[in-house]
Amino acid sequence: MSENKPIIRVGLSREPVSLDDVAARLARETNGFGAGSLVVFMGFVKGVVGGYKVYTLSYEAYEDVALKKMEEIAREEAAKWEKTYAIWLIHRIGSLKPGDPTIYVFVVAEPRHKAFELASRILDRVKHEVPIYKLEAREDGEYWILGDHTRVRRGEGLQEPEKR
Amino acid sequence: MSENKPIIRVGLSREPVSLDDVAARLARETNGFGAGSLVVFMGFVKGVVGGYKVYTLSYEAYEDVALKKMEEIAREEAAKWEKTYAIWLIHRIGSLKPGDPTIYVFVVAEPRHKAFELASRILDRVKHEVPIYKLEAREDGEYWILGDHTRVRRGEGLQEPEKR
Amino acid sequence: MKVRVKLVSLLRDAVNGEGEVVVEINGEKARLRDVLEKLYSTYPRLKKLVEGLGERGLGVVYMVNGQGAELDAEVRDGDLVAILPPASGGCSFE
Amino acid sequence: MKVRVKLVSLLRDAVNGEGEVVVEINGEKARLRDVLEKLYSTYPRLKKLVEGLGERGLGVVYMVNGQGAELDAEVRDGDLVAILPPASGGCSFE
Repeated sequence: MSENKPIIRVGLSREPVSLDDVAARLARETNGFGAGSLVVFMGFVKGVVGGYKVYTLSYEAYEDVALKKMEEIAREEAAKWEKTYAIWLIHRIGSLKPGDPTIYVFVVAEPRHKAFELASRILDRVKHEVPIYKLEAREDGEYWILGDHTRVRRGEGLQEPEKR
Repeated sequence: MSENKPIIRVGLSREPVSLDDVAARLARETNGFGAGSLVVFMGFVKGVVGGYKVYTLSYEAYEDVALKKMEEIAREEAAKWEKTYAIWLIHRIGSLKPGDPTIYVFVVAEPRHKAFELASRILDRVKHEVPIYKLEAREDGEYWILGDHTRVRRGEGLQEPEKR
Repeated sequence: MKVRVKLVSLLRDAVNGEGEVVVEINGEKARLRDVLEKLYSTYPRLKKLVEGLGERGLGVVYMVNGQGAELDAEVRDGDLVAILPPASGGCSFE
Repeated sequence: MKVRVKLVSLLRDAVNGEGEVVVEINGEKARLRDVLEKLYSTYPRLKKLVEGLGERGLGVVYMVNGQGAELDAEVRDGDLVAILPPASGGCSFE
């Protein structure tokens, strides 16, 4: 058995990713080190937000910095726990419809509760620290989403949507 | 929008399951209720346990009771959190090789940290409460696995494996 | 009366690999403990295993027709008894 | 000297939808604040937006060539400046 060196991969993708391909590959590449737990988070576009129907959610990234930051998060989190075998992060960019996948976080780690903990923390960090931006087009207009909760109506200064 | 009634499905399967099919289906069926977070746990056979190479891991279930118990766990956990949109549990049975998937837990819930929490708790409950049994064939012999940590050498009373 | 007894995992090995054995008892009904006693008299190795598991905190669970049952539960002709060790990756299910 | 400034999200809307604008300044180097001042004089709506975001606790982050930078950072001909609002689903990145 050679020493465990975690698999770290990050990407921005205009296309959906095959969970089956990534899962099979990670299981194949990590089981020999004693790994047996894969946690996947897949975000997808909500069809309804705040009572309004959503048409599209468009993602853009400040790409170089986004990729660098995603890799940094993955490396830092992998380094915190020895039995981390793989971290694979993919963020979608482009215009997506309700139900379309938006982000994928794959973590192989032991024991299983650590894999959940890592995936959850990595996801939070990606959402907060990576320069990726959303424009939500919904039945009451188009909104830029900023920070955790702020929506700003497109083209009208800093006006927020009406609550429904 | 009709009222959210969580999707609950459980199964025992001799074949691997397509994560892509299940994920796409759950995203399609739940985004209209405002869901956007899917957590998947996929267990897979470890290639090495306790320093010994693993050849196969064979699962058998006391099937009727196993399915009933899995459904009970899914329903109980879904009932604990209103914004639970889907719980889908599949346990493999049969003889599996290192890297082969052994169990799948799919949870759609909001917010995302709740989806992680539910998936983790459901997984623990399935592992502890569902009558499913493992026989591990590895380079130092065949072992029945019982409870959380006990291995009993096949055909020799209650002899445990030697530590390596 | 005849009762089927389902055995899994290492308990099945102790009855020569049969997943299900039939226990015959005189009369129309019996207590679960009588069924087990009869079974154990045929398969003393099974009895030893069940006791050994109990000593290690891996006590078995008994079921009659898919429901958890105590030793004094009533068992009738045609019933299905199961003796289940703790799940692999767990401790109890009832 | 010429500096490229990258703008995303609602800040891009405030410069007529251009993802990248070029700012020209006399001399061979400048402070980041001088570049921004020049940029804001061309696009007063951008300035108002950046200030408005700051007032809401959504302060922007400045970058020079992909590294976080303070207002008195040195900027040279050909450098790439970015003005980044908080990520969607987050608050800061540095």
